[in-house]
Amino acid sequence: MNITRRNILKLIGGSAVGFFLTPLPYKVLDDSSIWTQNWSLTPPLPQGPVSIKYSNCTLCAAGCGVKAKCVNGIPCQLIGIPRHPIDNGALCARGLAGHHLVNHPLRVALPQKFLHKSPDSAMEPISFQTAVNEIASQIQKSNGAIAVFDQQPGRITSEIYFEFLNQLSNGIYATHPSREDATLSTLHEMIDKNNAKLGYDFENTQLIVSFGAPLLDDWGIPGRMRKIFGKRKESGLKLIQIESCQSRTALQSDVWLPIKPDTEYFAALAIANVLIKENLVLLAALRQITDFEKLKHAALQFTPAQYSEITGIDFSIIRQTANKLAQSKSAIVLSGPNPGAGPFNNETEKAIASLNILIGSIGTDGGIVIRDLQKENKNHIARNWNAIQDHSIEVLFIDSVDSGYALPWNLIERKLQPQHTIISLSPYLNEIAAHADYILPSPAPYESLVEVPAHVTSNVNSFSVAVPLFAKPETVIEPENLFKLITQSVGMQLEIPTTEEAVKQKAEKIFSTKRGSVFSYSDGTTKPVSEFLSADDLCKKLFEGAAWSDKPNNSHHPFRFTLNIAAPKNVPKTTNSLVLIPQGWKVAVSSSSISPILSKLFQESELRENAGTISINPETATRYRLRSNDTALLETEEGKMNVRVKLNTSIQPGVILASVGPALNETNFSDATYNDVLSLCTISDHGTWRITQAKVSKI
Amino acid sequence: MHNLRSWNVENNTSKGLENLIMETISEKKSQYGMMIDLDRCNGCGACAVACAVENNVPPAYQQTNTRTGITWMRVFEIPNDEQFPQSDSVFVPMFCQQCENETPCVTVCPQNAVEIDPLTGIVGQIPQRCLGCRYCMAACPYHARYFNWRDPKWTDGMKLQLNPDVAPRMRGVVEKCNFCHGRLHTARQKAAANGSEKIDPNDYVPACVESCPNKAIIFGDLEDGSSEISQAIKSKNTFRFLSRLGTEPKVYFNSGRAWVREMAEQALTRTKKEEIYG
Amino acid sequence: MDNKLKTRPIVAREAGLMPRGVERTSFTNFLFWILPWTALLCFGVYAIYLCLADGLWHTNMDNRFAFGLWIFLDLTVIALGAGAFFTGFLLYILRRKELKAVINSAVVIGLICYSGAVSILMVDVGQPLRAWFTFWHPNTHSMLTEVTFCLTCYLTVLIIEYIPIVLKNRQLRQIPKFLVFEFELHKLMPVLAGIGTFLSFFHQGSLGGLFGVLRGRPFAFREELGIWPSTFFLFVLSAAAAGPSFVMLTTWLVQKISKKQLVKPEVMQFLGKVSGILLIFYIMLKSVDTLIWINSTSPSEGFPAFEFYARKSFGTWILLTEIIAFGLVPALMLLNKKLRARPVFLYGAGLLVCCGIMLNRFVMTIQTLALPTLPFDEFMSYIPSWEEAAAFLAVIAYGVVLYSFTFRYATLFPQERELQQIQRG
Amino acid sequence: MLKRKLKIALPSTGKFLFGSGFAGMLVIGWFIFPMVLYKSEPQPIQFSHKVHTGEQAGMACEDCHVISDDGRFLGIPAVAKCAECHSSPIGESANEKSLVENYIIPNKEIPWHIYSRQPDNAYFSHASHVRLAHLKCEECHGPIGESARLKVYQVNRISGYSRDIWGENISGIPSHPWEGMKMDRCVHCHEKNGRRDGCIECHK
Repeated sequence: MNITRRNILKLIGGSAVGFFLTPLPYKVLDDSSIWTQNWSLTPPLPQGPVSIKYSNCTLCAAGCGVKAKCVNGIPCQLIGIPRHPIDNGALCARGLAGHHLVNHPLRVALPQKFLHKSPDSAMEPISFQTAVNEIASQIQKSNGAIAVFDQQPGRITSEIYFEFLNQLSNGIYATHPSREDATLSTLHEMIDKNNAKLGYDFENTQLIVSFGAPLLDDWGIPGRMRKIFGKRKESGLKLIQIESCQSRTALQSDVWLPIKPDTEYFAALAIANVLIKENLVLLAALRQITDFEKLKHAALQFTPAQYSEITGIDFSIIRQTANKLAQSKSAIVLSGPNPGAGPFNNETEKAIASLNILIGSIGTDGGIVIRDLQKENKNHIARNWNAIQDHSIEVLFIDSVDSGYALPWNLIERKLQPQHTIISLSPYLNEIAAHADYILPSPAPYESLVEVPAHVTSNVNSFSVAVPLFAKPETVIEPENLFKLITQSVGMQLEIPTTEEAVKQKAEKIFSTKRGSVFSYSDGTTKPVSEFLSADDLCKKLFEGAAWSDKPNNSHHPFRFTLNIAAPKNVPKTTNSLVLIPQGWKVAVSSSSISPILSKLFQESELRENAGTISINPETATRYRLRSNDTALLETEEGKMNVRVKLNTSIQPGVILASVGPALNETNFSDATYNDVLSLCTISDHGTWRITQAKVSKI
Repeated sequence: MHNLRSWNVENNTSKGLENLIMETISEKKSQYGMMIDLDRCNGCGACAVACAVENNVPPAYQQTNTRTGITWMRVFEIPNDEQFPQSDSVFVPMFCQQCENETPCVTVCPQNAVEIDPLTGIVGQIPQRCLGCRYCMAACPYHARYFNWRDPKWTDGMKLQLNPDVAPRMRGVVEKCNFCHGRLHTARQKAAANGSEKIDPNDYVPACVESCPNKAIIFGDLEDGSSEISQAIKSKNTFRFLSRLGTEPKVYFNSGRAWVREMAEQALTRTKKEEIYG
Repeated sequence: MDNKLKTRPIVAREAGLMPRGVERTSFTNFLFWILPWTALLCFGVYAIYLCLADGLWHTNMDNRFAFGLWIFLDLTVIALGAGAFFTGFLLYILRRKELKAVINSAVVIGLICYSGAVSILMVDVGQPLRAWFTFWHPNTHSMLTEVTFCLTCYLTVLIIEYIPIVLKNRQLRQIPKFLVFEFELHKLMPVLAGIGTFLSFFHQGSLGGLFGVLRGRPFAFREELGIWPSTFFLFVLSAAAAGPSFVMLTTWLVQKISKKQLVKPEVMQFLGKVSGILLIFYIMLKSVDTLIWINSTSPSEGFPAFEFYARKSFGTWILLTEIIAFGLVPALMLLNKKLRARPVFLYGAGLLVCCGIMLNRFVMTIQTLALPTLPFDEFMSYIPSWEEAAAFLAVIAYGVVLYSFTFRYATLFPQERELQQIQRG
Repeated sequence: MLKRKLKIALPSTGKFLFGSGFAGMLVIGWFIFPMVLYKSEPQPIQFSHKVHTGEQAGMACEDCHVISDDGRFLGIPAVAKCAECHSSPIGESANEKSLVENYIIPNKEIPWHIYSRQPDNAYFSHASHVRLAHLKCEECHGPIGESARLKVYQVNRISGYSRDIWGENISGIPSHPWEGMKMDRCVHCHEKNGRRDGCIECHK
């Protein structure tokens, strides 16, 4: 048989006919289509039993109840607990994806030491023991202060820091300057009884005058605020927002007073001016104030016209506001830090806080109530960040949790000695941790047992427990164990209870008072504490997922207040230059504290501004020949950076709102770029960075 | 009134599937719909995140932007075009509006990968059938359909945290909101375990509705005259986007603010961000 | 024969493949011509590989511009490739014998356009391996199903039509069975032309319907006539009008590049005349359709039609250009016998017609997608990525390469030999 | 000589080649292709349903393959379920020893290959089919409860799923009513019983 072309063709022809009479082509087609539907480029779904676990969110101090749907015991979805007495079953956008944080791309897997001297600032794995020994020797030979920076005070871990620092001769316990209870703590300083724990009784109030507090943008306990404002039609609650930009809260407020930036102090004095001049100040309140004349002097220093000029608000509107405050059955005046721009200065805080005293809202229903009376004030070395001397800290521990508020590196840097050691306990290589010498990772959220005390702004006492939903990796260390190791290493003894023991003690305390009731997460039932058989029973319930909350405790106490308000020195000059105001969203001011899925808000939609964006009024833009989406150069005395321009008619002309937020994309997860705009801000002596003179120009 | 859908099963007569008798479903149709109170929405983004978590929507790549991202639930902030301080804005969550009539995406799909579910009125997208021609995206006036320009990507740990009730989509296919259909499966399954064909309405609540801290979203069966939603849509402040196209979307919006309702009725004139000539 | 070939030098062997009695440029020249195009083709194939293997994120398309340059390309080349079906229709069905002079060229152009369009479509879809699902689970309501079916069938028809052109090659003709096969195929031609016309009629129309049915895109949406939107018929007519023009234009281009006269001027003028007649009909209908759309269709959907043109880049000029500059003007030029006789006007008009059809397809795709629909939507722009552009150019390069080879080795223009003899004579 | 004879007896070379190509392809397609397409993978341990369901243990399907209260089908039981009876080896077989030593004592799940494993995008509720439609396990899974041995698990090299999804027969025509678990089987049964479901009814 010859191999000819024709023969080969015949063979091929026969094969071709046969081919289509076999299942081969059809089966391959079918299988390949199944393959394209299920290829390995798309991850397989987890297989396994589905279960429900309960815990509490610890991303911020609100500590909302959480129901976790788990597959194979691993949480795959979080949702709030309906009818939860504290948070009303709401979780914020960050909390809804909080279970991703254990797998965050910025997670530090091992203890690391930074080699800052090497050119690329490389990291090197280090064992806990070696790190502890090195840190202990630093502490022993230090001449300066040893400080712990605690962003969420009031936890059991905070107690450990106290104990540790108490044993040192030069320990400093520092807290974040941005505090949601700024007005309450200012009042606390003015009050003669400094053992009172204050809270806002929003549930019964008729009027809230808020100086820039982002009340409806996840301030305090987000679910609580949403519930209160959700029922405003029925309850008659009114909100007056005094803020220089139209924030989400201003949008939802009943009245928005768009004041000029950085004039809140004068706005508060202007209200006091009306209250005093028109005899609207409560007589009873007057008698409680020891230095009323001082306030009167300050408030009457300017004329109505001057106040209008300074604040940019017509005085008649200020008068209306003051009248409403005085006439309202109950009212609260409060301030709140801007998550991006920090707190107000002390004078402003005092002026705002004192309005509450003038209208007599302290200790009344719907005002500022006494949540609890502390037993005694231990002589802790608790210090506000601003009270710390510059260049004094030699060894600084930075606690693992975020306060949820921006933390400019400059703020920390100015307190450090030139030769310093920074130890970050954060489980993430976040923007601050990138400056550390050691990263000794703590457990990530939902990896350890955390107790959840009442929120600082709450009107009732409450308590619940965040039980771990994940197994803790072996390469992390709880702060309590770390500090035990360090104290051993420096030859001290640290006697502190574990969180579990502390929770048991707390449960016993609750059980013994028989106060309040326990809300069970699994079935939504509420059971009075008095019906529990034992403290163990109560404790068990808390571990299973439950929240204890007390009844409102509004005993009225005759307080005396020392306001200590200094009169304003002079009228602030209006300048023609632009002012830069950083703007952020609570908790989402750093890349590490939010799940990558938040890219849906920051990157894949325009709901929240990504880092590196500025928003300006079109009028301002025209003045500087900028257009939407242009790249502009933003310059301040501190430095300059490139930013993307967005136009927004709701922004005050002359104001640049610069977003402080995560730079949510892969490469930027490893760069600490978000802080760039914070590094441009001038940090005032009061520890705030609300206002900076700035320039923009087109590139 | 509508008959309840039920299977009358003749027991023990079956030998093999041939003789198995399942009863024909009577013509009971649900029409799931939604209403969003825009006055309650303050743009917190919880719905968008809850949606992405529920439906295994992957996080963005570095280069992903607002035009290539996948946001089944996307919240827009729409200003009223007044100058500071008269400015006002409204947050509008936009997602598949589940058009009932001449559903634009259903008729165009060349291979039946999109269809209206006959029992629920949900416009279903079957990514396994989709070839990625994107004709449906061109057809959708709400731009509520999203294409997988890339392979979905999660960190290894996050892969174990996927919701087991919703299959992730591969690259090259279109996806969109389906009223959390995975949750309907779960609800039906639960009902079936108790021998019932009828689901408890409380068991079937989409993730955005469940997560909304402001309780701004109402969800339910429009066919059921007693449901909360069929009462709510009767309000005079209720409107739908692009209802003039006649596609009968099943997602309603509500606002007491006149300018918001007027904005929703406007056609193409709101082009402030663009430069218009003539 | 085989042995003979083996012993001859490669250039001579190559010359033996060419049609008898015509002159072709030297092999070296041909190589210089073909190599850059091949390089461009390879570059485009690389871009296509990136899109297929790595994903469509290589393109600049996005969720709003779900279709981009490629769909514009598909619609355009399919419209221009209509010359194949319409010339075939005129020749085989209406018996216009003079068109024999260009039918082969028209078929090759048709094949290039259709195969190019289909291959780009395969890159454009996200899951090409599953594209056959359309045949398995077709949605009969979808215009795209109609397009897919007709396109596939017509591509098959074009391939069958192309085979005899290849088989007529001097060397291949020496194989007797091929000759018989070719002869048999030739008898089939009128049937194929009929089928081709039918299929083309449908898919050109369906491509028009593709956007015309989009109720959600009021800019493109048109009322139905029968079961199709009016764009269905407009697309058929405009493609039929542009096809002969494009055949005429390509023939002219080949004549210029090869520096030879290939077709008698009368044939070209006839093509021009046909194009002109159809175009004037098309322009009339298009104007009527536009008026109906402006006054009835669009307002009834709640969109004042002129607001669609209120954008800087896409103003009313686009409509006027399409209808007057690229429609009425070339139509009148082609219909006037005196003007038609002058090559400047003939080919100039042809060019305008082709530009017109490109503009029309651009408006239907890109402008439709750029326009907002929701009240808070923005007008958007789109610029293709280099991968998209490279793939686009690859189709053109592929066309040039395939056409060049066919021109060199097969008889595309039967009148060429006669005309060259006259020239020499 | 022989050649010549053969030439008369045999068909022409051309026809012969055509025929052999045809036949060769049939052999490849019908017999060799399935062998190449599927890869056999051993189960981690041998398991006899018969021992459990028969007189010896007398268990029902539902004793191990449980539908939970919320309707989820829990599938193959976790090793903890096995441990209820097999905390120590029953009998002396190697399988039994392996079960106890490798899985029960270290409390490790047995990595079974699942014959009926469906793609992630397929949704199937055992609860509605068993509790509402009153289907019996055997109607879809066959008499697996009576099997004394686990059959060889064959995985499709292209699709990655078990041979049992397509069915034993490469032609796709089932030789038993329970063979095959592809979508058309679901559709067939649903249609026959008058259910008019949308795609999302069974896809997730």
